[in-house]
Amino acid sequence: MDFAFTDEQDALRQGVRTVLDTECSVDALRAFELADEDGRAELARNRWAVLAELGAPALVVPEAANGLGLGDVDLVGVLEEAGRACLPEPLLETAALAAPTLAALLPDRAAAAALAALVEDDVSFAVGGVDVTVDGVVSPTAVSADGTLRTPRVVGARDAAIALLACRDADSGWQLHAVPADSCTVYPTPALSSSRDLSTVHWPLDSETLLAYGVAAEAAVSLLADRAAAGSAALLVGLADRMLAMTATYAKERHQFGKAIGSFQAVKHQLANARVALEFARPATYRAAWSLATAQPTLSHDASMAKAMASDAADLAARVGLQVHGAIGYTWECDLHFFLKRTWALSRAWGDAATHRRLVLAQVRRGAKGTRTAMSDSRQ
Amino acid sequence: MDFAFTDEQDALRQGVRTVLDTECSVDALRAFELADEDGRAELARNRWAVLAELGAPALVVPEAANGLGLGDVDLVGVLEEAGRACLPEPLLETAALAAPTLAALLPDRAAAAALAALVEDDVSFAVGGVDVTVDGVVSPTAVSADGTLRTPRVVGARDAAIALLACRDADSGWQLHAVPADSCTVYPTPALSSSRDLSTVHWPLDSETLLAYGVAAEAAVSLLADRAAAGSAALLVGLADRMLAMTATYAKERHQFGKAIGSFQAVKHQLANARVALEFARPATYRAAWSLATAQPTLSHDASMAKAMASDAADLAARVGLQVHGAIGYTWECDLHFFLKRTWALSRAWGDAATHRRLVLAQVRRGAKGTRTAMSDSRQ
Amino acid sequence: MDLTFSAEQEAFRAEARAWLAAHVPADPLPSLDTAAGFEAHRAWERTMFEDRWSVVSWPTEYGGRDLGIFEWLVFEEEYYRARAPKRVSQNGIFLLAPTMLEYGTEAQKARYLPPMASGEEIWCQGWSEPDAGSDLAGIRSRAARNAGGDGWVLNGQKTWASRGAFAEWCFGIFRTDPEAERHRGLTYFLVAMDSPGVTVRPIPQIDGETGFAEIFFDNVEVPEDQVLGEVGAGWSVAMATAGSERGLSLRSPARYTEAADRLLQLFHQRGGPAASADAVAQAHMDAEAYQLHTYWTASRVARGHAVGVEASCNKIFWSETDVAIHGAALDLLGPDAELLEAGAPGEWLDGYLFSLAGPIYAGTNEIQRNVVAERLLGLPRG
Amino acid sequence: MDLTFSAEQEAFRAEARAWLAAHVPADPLPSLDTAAGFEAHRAWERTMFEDRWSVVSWPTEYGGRDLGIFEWLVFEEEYYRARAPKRVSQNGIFLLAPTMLEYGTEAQKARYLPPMASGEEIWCQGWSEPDAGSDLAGIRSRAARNAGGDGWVLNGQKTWASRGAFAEWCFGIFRTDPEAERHRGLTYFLVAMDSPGVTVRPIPQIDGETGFAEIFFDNVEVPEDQVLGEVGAGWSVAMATAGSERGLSLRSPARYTEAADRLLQLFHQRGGPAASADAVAQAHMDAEAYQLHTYWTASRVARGHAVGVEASCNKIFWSETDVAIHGAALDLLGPDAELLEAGAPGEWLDGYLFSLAGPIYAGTNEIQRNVVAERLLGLPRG
Repeated sequence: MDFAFTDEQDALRQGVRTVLDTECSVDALRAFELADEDGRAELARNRWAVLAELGAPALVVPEAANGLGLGDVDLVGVLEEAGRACLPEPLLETAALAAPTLAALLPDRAAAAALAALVEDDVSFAVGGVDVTVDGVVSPTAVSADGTLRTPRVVGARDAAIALLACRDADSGWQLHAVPADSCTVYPTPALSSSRDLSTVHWPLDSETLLAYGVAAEAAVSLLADRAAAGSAALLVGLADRMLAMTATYAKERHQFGKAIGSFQAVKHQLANARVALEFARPATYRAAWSLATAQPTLSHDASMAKAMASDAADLAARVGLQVHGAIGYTWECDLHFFLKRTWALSRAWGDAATHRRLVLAQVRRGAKGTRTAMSDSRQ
Repeated sequence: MDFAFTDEQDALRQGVRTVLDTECSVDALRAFELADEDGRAELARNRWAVLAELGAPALVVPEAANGLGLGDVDLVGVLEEAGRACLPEPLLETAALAAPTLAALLPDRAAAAALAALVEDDVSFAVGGVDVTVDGVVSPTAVSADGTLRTPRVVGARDAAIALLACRDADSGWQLHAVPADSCTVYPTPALSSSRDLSTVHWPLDSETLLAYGVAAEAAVSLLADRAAAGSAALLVGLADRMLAMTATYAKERHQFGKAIGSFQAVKHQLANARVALEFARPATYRAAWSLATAQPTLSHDASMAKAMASDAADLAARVGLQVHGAIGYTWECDLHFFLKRTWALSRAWGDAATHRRLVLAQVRRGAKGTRTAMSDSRQ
Repeated sequence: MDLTFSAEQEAFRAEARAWLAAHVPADPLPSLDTAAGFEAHRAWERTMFEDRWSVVSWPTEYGGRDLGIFEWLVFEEEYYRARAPKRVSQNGIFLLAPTMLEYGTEAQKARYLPPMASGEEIWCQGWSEPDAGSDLAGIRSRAARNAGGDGWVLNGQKTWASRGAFAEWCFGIFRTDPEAERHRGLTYFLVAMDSPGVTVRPIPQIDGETGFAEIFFDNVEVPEDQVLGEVGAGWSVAMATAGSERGLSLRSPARYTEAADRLLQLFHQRGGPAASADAVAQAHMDAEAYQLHTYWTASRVARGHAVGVEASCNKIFWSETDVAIHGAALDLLGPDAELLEAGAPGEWLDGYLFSLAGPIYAGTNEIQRNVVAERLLGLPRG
Repeated sequence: MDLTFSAEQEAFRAEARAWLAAHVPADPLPSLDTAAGFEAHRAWERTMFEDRWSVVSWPTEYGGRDLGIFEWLVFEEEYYRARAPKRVSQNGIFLLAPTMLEYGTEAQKARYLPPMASGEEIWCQGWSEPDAGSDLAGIRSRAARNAGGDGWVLNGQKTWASRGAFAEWCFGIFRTDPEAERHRGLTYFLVAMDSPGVTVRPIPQIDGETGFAEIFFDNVEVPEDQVLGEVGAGWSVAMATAGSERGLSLRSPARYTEAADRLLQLFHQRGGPAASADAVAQAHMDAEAYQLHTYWTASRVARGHAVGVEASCNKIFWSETDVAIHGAALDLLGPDAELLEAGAPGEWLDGYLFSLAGPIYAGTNEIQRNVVAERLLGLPRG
């Protein structure tokens, strides 16, 4: 039993933080939101190049596939820092979802080609077509009359070179595809957070892009959903940490009734409650990363628990953050809103806290805290 | 639209409060809890006699049956005061459940006889055999091999002259009986609150005691459940009010860190939240009384809403009350515990807040906010 | 006790419902935080005014119908039920007008109320300042006698003025006695926004729109007859407005019952995890409890009693109910909640953002809890 | 990072599980707040001590096994899993012993620790006073040099002493310098409860039992070697104990994971409204999160770091988790919740009453939230 990060892991996290402090400062977020379409794409491209130079996207790609060969416990701190910085680029999607999903499908040719693009061409990936519900994993991908697939809420599609997309129909079950961007038609979706790039993607069903189907695809998609829950929990922990830090700083500076508002118990106790929630969401999130890294049989349970606790902790930090900032926090000029919006979106993406609570309970009722694949029959 | 009590109603409530301030002081509650069985019975008898002299038990009995001919809107203030005083005797059961249930069954002979005992002999009634669940009203009464019925958690059976008891079996449906005490065997149940007298009652099924069966009994029992929800809401509002008053007083007197603890925001805001919950539970409770008095089609909805809000308000007042009192509140010497225990018991009796929230939703979904009778088919 | 409306009140309800059905724009107006949307909303106010629906509770001489509080509540229920446009004139008609009816001169009422009722003149409020948010008594904007002695010169800065970007008039309090402390020496002024020396800086909100503004006053001349109430009595005059803001008139219960009804529909359409059922039921109950509480208070008022300090509970309750209703809707929408599409998702998201301001403005809920604890429970100050 | 226990640790777990299976009384012992129950619990301590299970983390010379913090956590997990009796000696072994091991003389450790480990001498704490509850620095009980100069004379009153009615010894702080203010001039004393001048008044609890006591000190003579740590350093010595109370050693996570498991069983047996499913799931997660957090902190400690101020979060979290677990159980029991029957309902009701004390003792959660805000978030005091 040694529930701690290594010095190397701490150093990696610190390195990412240092880079993001510059590359993804609040000024950079503001410029990103105000930029036109071309400017936005260029800013995204430049920041992604810096992340790629750090090795972040290929962190968990095996060395045999020219990746860094690290694991999910190394990655979790990096994701937490990405959350903390409100990084708009699809690091979760590329490094924590696409990379390990593709690596697990090697030596499949399509997977190998996509992974090579990730590692060698430093491209980012979009991910979509998988939703988490209390009844298990479902696909929102729709098939239209002409055979085109339509997947809503795909993250990162505008800038991605390849989209990892899933679909499911009742007859043939799940399919997982790696679709080149030039085969996709991308319709950006107006959404809450400028640092979460959502689109509806139209794409052709093509055997050339098929990575897996049937049982293999279902397993891959289920594991991807667990990865997404665990990874988004890490982002949310980072977001909560940042919002609490910003709010504590503001509470020390803002004076009313002749003293810093942070000296009022009403403010202190709200912040303390949010701090306590974060304190206990964190080990749950790190445990989920370890369960991923070591393929624990409790993985689905652990990932759901992490997402439930991190979503609640981040939602509380957002709520308290806005309340303590008062009207200032309600303005675009205040930095807070970038983090609020990202939190409100992410706490509900990949299954919200209530959904994951039910999934945790279903796992516990099954006794073994088994894998999520079998969850669709545990409706209650 | 005139959502207010009349001067007469206010005066009635004030009169009851004045009497209970003496007859049901905390010292009286303490003596009642410490008394032996005979002493307890005598204290109960004496206090009931005072209540009977006020006319409280027969308040809603029609004048034609020698009652006071008042209504549920008159009664609700009296019940609130009974809650405020933590009155141990079964005023809810006698005045708000047995009396109107019997009156509605007139001129039935058994009902008339029982009602006469209530009005003229000033006896108290026990009530049992009806539970409220999310699936509607059920009976916990069990039938044993020898034909004896066993009803758990009957309130007020030790001192009652007559027990109003319900049972149900799948074949013949509901039955409602007025069973003389001398036909019952009463096994007192150790329970949380000394001011709530619970027993398991064994009683014989006897056509002489039958008040109603089948559809008529089901309607009577359903209405009784609504009356119980509305009436216990009034008791809980009174309990919440009293606990808040006691706690505010304590918070003004108790000093720590050089000032009254009530001047700390942490204490203020907990109490304020409980006060707000009470403020909004109150009109909901009074509306339920009016809906009873005027037989509104929304009665079941309104009674469930009152019980849900009053249970939550009283539970919050209890929680805050104990937290603000600190260790003192955890002692038997402090007055608070009488009210805490009564609250914890009553907030779950006759359906807890979660149950009634579901019943409210079921009523709303049915569109008409219809009566509870038909609720057993609205399971969801 | 009688919780039914009279035949006359029901007839009034039917009349209001019919008028609204005939007149409410089929498509939602553009956002009132844009210039075009502002004018569209102003035109709607004019439409209502022409048929005497804009201020039903006001005296007839100023454009109202001289109706009682229950009729006002009935009108509001119908207004929200019809999903009619937001009231661009709400700061004026709900906050300033009650104060003006109580403290204003006859000349002021005659001058200001009719164009307020018709939407010809829209008012914003100049309450908060950068360093006086929750602590309103810390106001530093000041008014001094002008050279001629027949008016005042205003200097300073106000902020969080809703509609401030487009309004014709502003009401607010300024310090007229710089020696006096905190709540003393303040005076309530009415200021034309086109007065020389007034500068407006719109503040982009969290959603990018510009509902708020900062207003800078640089030697702004204001004549004597634009003082509302006594010189130096601005705090008590302002508190009367704040009282109505927190009390009965700003947040009519219909707003919450209507939103809770829509939440129920969303739940029926979408289903949702069982956990949501509790949130939906609680939202329904809280909205209805707020409605009942308003009827309760209005019945007191109708009998000639004051609203009472219980009104300080209202602000906490409606603002938290609003957040809960919209939060529950977003939970039902799940992964669609972040979409800013027209129709259901975007509307709930807008509503959620708006609701989050509720626990902050009109006195933060922290301040309100102090008030409840001190005034309703008698706990010591400080 | 490795979240598995080593083979040695698993072997130790198996050994503990086997011993407990063989020795834990089949029927629950009578309440330890009665004289008979107290002695039955003392006998259980003796049974554990004889096989070296009562204080596994202590040095072997005092009756322990010199095991590390993870082994202690494993033992606790097995202890709660076995539903073994409450620890009547917990104030001594979990609160006093860590302090004594750090601040005690060799003679003190040799004198007091073995009989503490065996249950021969049970300790209660003399912390709070009637006017010093949350504000411990307000302590007024005092100790003065005795006439001979070889000891101390204690006067004053302590309250809320758990087990105080039956304990042999008491530890607590007394004011030795009456001129010093608040946290200064306090000294940590060990007092035999049979000393002349000690009077105990049991305090009936909310449930009628007498777990608490008031202790009156009337010129109680205490020899010099019953001072723990330096004279005048009582506050820092006491805070070390309070630190362990709030930190790792008093509330082992096993207590909550065991209760959450029982709650899950109750939910499976009884079913329950859907609303309960969320409460049950949250209880499970919170108990497990507390366990994980403890492993996290213990890993720091095992690497030689201090526990850290994060421990102030623990008290808030475990106490609220405990209330939530037991409250959820009562909700599942519904109308049966008020029954004081043997078995499930009564047990959960007892547990609920006990849990409600959690947010109060060992520093109220209000005080803890101040600590979290000030020490973890850097907010200003006062």
